[in-house]
Amino acid sequence: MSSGRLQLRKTMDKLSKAVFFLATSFGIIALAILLYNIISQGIGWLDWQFLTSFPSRFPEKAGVKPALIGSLWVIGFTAPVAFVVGLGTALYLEEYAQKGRFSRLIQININNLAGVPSIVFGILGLGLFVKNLGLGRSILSAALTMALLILPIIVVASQEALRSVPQHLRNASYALGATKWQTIWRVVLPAAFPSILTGVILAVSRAIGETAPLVVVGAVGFMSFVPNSPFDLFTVLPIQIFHWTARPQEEFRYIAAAAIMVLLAVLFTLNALAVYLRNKYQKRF
Amino acid sequence: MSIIEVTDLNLFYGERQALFNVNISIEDKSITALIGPSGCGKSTFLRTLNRMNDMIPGVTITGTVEVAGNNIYEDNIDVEVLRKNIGMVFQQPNPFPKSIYDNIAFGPRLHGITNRSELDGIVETSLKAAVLWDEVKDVLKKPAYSLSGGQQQRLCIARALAVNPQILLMDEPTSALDPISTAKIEELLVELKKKYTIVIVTHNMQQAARISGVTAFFLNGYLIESGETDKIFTAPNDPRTEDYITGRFG
Amino acid sequence: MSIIEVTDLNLFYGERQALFNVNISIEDKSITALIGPSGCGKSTFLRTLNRMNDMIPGVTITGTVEVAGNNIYEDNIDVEVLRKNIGMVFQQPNPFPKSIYDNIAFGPRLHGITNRSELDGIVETSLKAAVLWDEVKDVLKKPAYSLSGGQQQRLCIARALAVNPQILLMDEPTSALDPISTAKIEELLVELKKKYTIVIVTHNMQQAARISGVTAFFLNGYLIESGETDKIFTAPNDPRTEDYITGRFG
Amino acid sequence: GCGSANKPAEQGNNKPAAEAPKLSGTIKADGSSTVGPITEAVAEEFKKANPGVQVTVGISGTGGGFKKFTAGETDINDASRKIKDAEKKAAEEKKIEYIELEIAKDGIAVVVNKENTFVDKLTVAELKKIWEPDSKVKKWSEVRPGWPDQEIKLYGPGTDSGTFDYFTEAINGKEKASRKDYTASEDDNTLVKGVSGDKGGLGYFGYAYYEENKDKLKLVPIDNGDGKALAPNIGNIKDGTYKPLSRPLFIYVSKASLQRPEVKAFIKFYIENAPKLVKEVGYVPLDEPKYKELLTKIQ
Amino acid sequence: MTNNQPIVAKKTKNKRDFGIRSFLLLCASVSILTTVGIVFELLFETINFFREVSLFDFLTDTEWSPTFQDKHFGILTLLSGSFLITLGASLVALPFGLATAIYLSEYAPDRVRRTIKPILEILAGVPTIVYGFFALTFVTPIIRAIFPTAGVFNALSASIVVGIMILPMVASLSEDAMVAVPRSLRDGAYALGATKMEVATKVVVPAGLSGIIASFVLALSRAIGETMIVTIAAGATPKLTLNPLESVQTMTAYIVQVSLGDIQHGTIEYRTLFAVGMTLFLLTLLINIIAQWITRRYREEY
Ligand SMILES: Nc1ncnc2c1ncn2[C@@H]1O[C@H](COP(=O)(O)OP(=O)(O)OP(=O)(O)O)[C@@H](O)[C@H]1O
Ligand SMILES: Nc1ncnc2c1ncn2[C@@H]1O[C@H](COP(=O)(O)OP(=O)(O)OP(=O)(O)O)[C@@H](O)[C@H]1O
Ligand SMILES: [Mg+2]
Ligand SMILES: [Mg+2]
Ligand SMILES: O=P([O-])([O-])[O-]
Repeated sequence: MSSGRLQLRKTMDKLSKAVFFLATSFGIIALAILLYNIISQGIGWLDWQFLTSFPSRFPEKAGVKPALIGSLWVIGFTAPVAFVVGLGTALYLEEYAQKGRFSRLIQININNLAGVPSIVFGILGLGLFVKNLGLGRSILSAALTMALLILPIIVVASQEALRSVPQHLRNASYALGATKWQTIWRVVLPAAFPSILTGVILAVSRAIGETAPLVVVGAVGFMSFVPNSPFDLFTVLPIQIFHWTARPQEEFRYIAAAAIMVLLAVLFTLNALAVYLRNKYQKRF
Repeated sequence: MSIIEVTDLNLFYGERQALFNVNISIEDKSITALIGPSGCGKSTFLRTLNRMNDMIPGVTITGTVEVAGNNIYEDNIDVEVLRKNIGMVFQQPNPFPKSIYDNIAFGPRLHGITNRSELDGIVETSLKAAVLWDEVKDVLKKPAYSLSGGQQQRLCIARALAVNPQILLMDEPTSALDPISTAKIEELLVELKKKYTIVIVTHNMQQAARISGVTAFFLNGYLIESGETDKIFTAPNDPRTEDYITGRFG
Repeated sequence: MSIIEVTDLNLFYGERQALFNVNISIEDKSITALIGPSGCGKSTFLRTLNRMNDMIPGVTITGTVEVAGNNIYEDNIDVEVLRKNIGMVFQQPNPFPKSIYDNIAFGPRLHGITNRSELDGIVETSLKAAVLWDEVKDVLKKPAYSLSGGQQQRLCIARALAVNPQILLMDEPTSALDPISTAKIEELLVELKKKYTIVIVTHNMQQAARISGVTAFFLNGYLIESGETDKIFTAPNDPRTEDYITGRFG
Repeated sequence: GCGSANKPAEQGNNKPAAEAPKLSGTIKADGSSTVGPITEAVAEEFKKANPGVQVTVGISGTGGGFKKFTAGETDINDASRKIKDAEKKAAEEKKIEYIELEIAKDGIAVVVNKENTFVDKLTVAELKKIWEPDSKVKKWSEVRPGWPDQEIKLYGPGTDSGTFDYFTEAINGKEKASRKDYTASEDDNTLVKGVSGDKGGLGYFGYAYYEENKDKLKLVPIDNGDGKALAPNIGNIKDGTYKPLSRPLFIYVSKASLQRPEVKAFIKFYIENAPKLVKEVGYVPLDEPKYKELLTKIQ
Repeated sequence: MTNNQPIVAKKTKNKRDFGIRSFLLLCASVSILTTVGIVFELLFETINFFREVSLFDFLTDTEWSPTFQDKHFGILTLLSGSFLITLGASLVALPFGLATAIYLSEYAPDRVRRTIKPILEILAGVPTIVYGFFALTFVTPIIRAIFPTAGVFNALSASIVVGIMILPMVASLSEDAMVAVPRSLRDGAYALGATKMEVATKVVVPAGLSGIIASFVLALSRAIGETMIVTIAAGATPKLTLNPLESVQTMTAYIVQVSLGDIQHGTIEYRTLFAVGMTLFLLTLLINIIAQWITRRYREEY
């Protein structure tokens, strides 16, 4: 145990802190550059008129109203459905199911669905919700499709969260005569809640930025009215952004940037509540 | 009258047998001490009495455990009622990551008590019974994790008392406590004995001698012998019991 | 010769003061027992000796702790070296989620030992020293969590011994152990005292009396008195010490 | 010209406005992403005059659009090519009758890097030599003797786009017959980036994308074999003299839908305003008389 | 305070617990039904596809050109693209994500952690098309400055940016797994003289491994499924290559291209989309089965 080795360990320790910090900065810097790019292009175009207008062939008159409202509609259905089904699946697998073939089958399924490209979910949504269930090319079809798409993220994150709740906490609850569900509801879920929320944040983030499956399910590219029921036709922000960036005129790229700012603002607002709750509930054992 | 009657109990962790053919009957309104070297199966046995072993995957059990005349391993037994009436304090303190107050109120709330002043009363009574009230009465809203180890253990005792059980299983409840708190808990147990049946695992021979009416000695998964505490400590039947008890002072 | 010299030590958890003006000097190659009621600051004090309190956010410290003549709270102190040389066993067993073998080998590996047979040797010696070898020698590759509570605690003692420290801090190391294991650990400590300095928190008065040369009594964050164990147990200076010690039997 | 193109648009604006309260309902258009912007522009203007009518424009590509159109899901299909036989059959099976309206023209621009000084024009034969399926051309010198020994880097649209189909048909003589080792991208703006970033670059895409990026690209005049090399512009795309790389854009309207007053009003409005709106979104309108013909076609 | 209820009671039929259990089972079945649905949607046209194209050609041809007149159906080309992108993305996201997680859970003060984590999570919500242009206009020029042979469209740029996109998934979920590691374990290691880095890498990471691996699997799945970034930054050029400086196409990018493009339904080109989708599906299934098998082995051995 030479002091040389100790010196090395100390140096490694110092170095590692720097390395870990730099790695963290990598993500932050990437985000900063991205945001700078977006904001510097879009900021001049983002105003109240932009939020409240319909799309137009004139960039200065164009707005994101139907896309913004469409996105809110879709996510408003997607998030709760995916949350309930995802958490339910995780609870079943971690707390109820026997660790046997059946739960392994579900597990493989979930991991596998995580890797299925989003467009294939679109094809499924088209066949299942639009055609077979007769929901049509509607907000509801889109939301359910999206819910299936983000389900694996929520399930996997929730499973890990449930798994990390120490067994002795469950024991304490059972010993007081709690039923399984009482134990889950009052002890396990509160302790697992922060990490479950991380899954929700990541999943909702994904849902709100997706384009391809919604195109297949039937989001339109242009509409000059706003949907006002879950059975209406709709469009969403990413599709609007996609179409604007494909236009030849440069100005459309700027309003696309402005629309991206709107999308990120929506995302961050939606996440804020989850982040707040996560910070509130997070405890170290 | 015996309230717990264990017959031919065997327990396996997967392939590995941890309890061998245990037979014991436990008197109502008494304190029974379980003693024996580390790893001999005391905690395992204790957990069979309120079916906490159900929680451990791979555990299989043969034989019967009758509580108040019913075999608790029968299929149609309501384990929640069983566990509510058989309180348990674990070897290691395991408070919930909640406030001190919410830890105690947890059980009563489970069983339907929501009235605030009633809860307040239960919290106070239970904390006083576990000799913790004075230390925490001003910080009831603080997280239970900021308590010292011994305080956490007393909190867990208070939590078990708060649901008002009829039988109390305690796995070395005072091993993390100082003598004064220990003495107070012992006093409490002696007091509780009037109404409740208590089964306690302890490594502390004096404790067993001081408070228990019956002592059971475990070794390698076998119940070597059980009987009146006085007798076990002075004239045990089995030489191994004698070895163990005197080993302490040897 | 004193190896640890604590002067005017105050410790705060955030706003709340947990140690008040503690002054004590601890002899080299001796066993010092820390006693006192639950929550009085024994664990807190113990952790100040190897700066484990650094890990808890919001802890502030005033005063000095000198180990072998150096104030360990100075900026340029190498805490890793300090902690390697000052082993610690905690109040609750905390094995790593690794195999038994890897738990023991963890420390030696940290400090550069990679040779397999050398590690094997250390693992065996340490487990033997902690009176655990016979029970686990065939299952060294099994997860440490499958051990009973007492076995886990002995594993943690073995783990601390494996890095060959000069000072050992022990926080109620035997509170989860049965009398036989306890007696063996005590023997071990008496043996170790020849080479090492040991500071031990205990709730067991007899244990303090049996093994320690010096006993220090804490109350509400104050070091009430410290001195030769015989004296503390027979003729303490402070009435509160007397109350506490006799309270045990009162 | 511009002035006259505005006139019908204004008429179109005013007249339905008076009738507006009568019209309501939803009109669904879908199809080509090339034509989509025109239909969107029309829908935008139409809405001002007829707030009661809701128009949606989907952009699932010409083929995707026809799939919905021939299943009776949409009223109008935007198309950057003519309907194909299989699609006709599908429509027949579902008893969907339709009319085809050519509403604009689009040119395909061939461009090279701004720093390319030697390319003055390309003949159709040379383009074919570069792009034909088994083409081995790797260097500019292999295209025309005297050009430098510089590597040629090819950029083109994704193989499922109308532009690709049209270009391969026009240059290589058969739809989708093309060399494969070129750099393809789905997005024309991305192709602009490619050619403008690559000294040896050569690419083709919609004329509008050249218009908007004039400063970054060099337009290549195309020699149709008659010795006259023409660089595309509004004029020669419109009158068809920019050959062979100008293509027609269509909308298909379901006859059944056309029975609905709001659809009829919309299509009428579409044709009347096309001259102005087509230009505004970057394409080339047809000659005035052609639109007159279309108007009679929907009566 | 006496309790005179019978200690042992017969189970009453607990309808609520049964209801909850059934509901949760229903939730869990959704994933199976989804899979069945996907297979069902893909299977029919996949069979039609293989009526026209032999499996042998599909697996051995080195060219992929269903949308050209001269058609080839060598899936290896798209596979190599998917492989390059996923590999590249994991080389970015796994080390950086894990290091970020370690920094946040072990080094960063609580306030910093609470701020940085949600900020990083924004990265997960940036629309992929934005990433695509970011790759093309920001990352690609840097790559071309370093490697002059790199094309305007190249796999490297796309995979780096895909890596950035999935980074928060690794970082956030791994961080959660590490935070859940009990403090007593850290204390145990510190008391043996471990440095912070050693505690992080030798105790915390192994203890949180199951969560960390789960985050890796999710992130890589997302990388495999990513389309838009690849479409924009790596071009749409199927090429059998392992050179990251070349333009490639992935399976998923191809699927999007075809399903959103001007392809006639019912043609062989159209059917490729289902064959590719099915291939990808089976491939990820295979990987998952292997992964599950490995983790099970690993967990048992400990
Ligand atoms: N992390 C912490 N944050 C705040 N207060 C704490 C923390 N740890 C301990 N305390 C408080 O400091 C006091 C001393 O605690 P300590 O753990 O040192 O007691 P102890 O003498 O070891 O008791 P025991 O015998 O029960 O282990 C107690 O009142 C306790 O509640
Ligand atoms: N979950 C488990 N899986 C496998 N073996 C176990 C498990 N729990 C305990 N054991 C084993 O069963 C035996 C009895 O363990 P138990 O915890 O009952 O001992 P104990 O008498 O309570 O010891 P201690 O006094 O140390 O707490 C031990 O050998 C232990 O290793
Ligand atoms: Mg035990
Ligand atoms: Mg303590
Ligand atoms: O979208 P297109 O059919 O015009 O390529």
